[in-house]
Amino acid sequence: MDSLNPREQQEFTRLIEQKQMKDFMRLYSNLVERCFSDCVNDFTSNKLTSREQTCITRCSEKFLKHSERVGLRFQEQNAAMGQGLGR
Amino acid sequence: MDSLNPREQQEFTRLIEQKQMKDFMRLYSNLVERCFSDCVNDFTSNKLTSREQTCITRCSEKFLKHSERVGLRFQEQNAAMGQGLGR
Amino acid sequence: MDSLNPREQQEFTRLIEQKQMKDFMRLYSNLVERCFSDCVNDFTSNKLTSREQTCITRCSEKFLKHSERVGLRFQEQNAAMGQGLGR
Amino acid sequence: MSFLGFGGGGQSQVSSQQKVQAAEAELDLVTDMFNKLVDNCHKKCISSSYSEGDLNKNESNCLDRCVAKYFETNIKVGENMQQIGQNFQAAGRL
Amino acid sequence: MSFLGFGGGGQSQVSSQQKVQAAEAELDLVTDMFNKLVDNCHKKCISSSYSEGDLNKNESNCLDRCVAKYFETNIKVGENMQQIGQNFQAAGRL
Amino acid sequence: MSFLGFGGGGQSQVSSQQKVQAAEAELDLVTDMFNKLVDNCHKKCISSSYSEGDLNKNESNCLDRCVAKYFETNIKVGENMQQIGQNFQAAGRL
Repeated sequence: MDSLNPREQQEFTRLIEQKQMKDFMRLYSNLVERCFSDCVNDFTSNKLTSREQTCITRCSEKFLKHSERVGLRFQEQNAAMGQGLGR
Repeated sequence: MDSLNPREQQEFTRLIEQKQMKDFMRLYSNLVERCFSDCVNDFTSNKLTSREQTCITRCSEKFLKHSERVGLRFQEQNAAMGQGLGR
Repeated sequence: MDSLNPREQQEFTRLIEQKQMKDFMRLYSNLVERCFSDCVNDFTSNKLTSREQTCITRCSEKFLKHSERVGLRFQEQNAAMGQGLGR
Repeated sequence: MSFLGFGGGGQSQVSSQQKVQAAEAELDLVTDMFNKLVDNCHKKCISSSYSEGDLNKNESNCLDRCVAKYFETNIKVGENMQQIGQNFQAAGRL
Repeated sequence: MSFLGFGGGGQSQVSSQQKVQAAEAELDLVTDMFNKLVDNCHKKCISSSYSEGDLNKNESNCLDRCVAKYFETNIKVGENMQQIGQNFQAAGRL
Repeated sequence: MSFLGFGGGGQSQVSSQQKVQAAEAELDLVTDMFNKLVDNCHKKCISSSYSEGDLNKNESNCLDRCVAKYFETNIKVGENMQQIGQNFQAAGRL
């Protein structure tokens, strides 16, 4: 990364912002998919049951806490790895 | 979308056409994958058995009817949602 | 492909090289995912056991041999298909 | 196609490129949701025995309800994410 | 690389950009098919016990047949899609 | 973000476009690894019964170890790939 000049750095920053928007959307749609898949199994009606609603709420909360924790550990490991390799 | 000017609209239209081609290809390759996965399980020969062929034919037909129905319901829900939110 | 002129061919070649880098990275990260998923199941410690390490080594080796063989057969089938269709 | 409100007002000083990119991102989101809907409702409603090529009555009913429930789940998850709010921002970042 | 006939004749007035895009789309399709082939034949043929790093005789035979059958399935699905034809057009659209 | 050594030295005559593309490819790789990490550790550690919204003690411990082991697996696979080396080059090509 240190080999990018300011102009390239700027372009790369714009690209990262664009990717972050996509990442957020992917997170959102993955969350919907996961909680639907795990929580919704009754197709005798077209409304969520209260049991399914509770499950979806917990599933979303737990998944976000899960991602957050994995993100923190990921950063730590990445930093440790950078050091170990002498970078 | 109404905030795009004609020039932007045109670029966006070109982009949509490009994506439609990709969507079609993805549908095709997903269909192959799904029907192969569900229908082909005999690897004692390198030709499809007649039983596997029948299964693939029904699998393709059913999947396309499935996508069509889901597409119609998706449009209805999307439209209803737009109204409910006062758009 | 024969309908691309030299200029277009050159752009297409650049694009292929870019995709090959992505393909390599995808292969790598898929390999990590597959071997982790199949081999690592003990979360009472944060170090790989020797059993898990052996499994990962074999899993990587087998997957690469697998991809290589599938790649060869893929090329043969693709070539045969081109001939059968009179191209 | 605007169910998450992208492409709406409030962005007065964005460039053409950014607007087209936002519209593209929204389109990708809707396409992605549709593809996930197709996959998930296939898993929930379609038997892999393939005794016929038509959708039978049970499958058709199941699909209609599956789409409705997927949309409701989508809304519910969005509400939950707004509540969890700031925690989420941390989680969404690498 | 042209097994679905993209990049072929019949497109006399397309721009350079469109031609390169069509070639790219075709390349993506072939790459995608190859990746799916690798995944699916791994599922069908490779045991996850990993008692050795080499492919054994059974696995090798299974892989060769798996690739052949995947191609045959690809052709068969293409034929089915052409027959279903117009119905399909509706299904392929959002 | 440079754990595979992309974007490093040794490329003296590359264009701006190539450098940004290499940086983008590296970013994509890290993002992809993070997403796979989230998915795989969810599968290994999180029960789908959802009796509560918080991570419990067992889940938290499992996640910490899961991330550490995923990184170790990543390194180990990299080492294996280097050993297998030239065989790999053939396998990586269409």
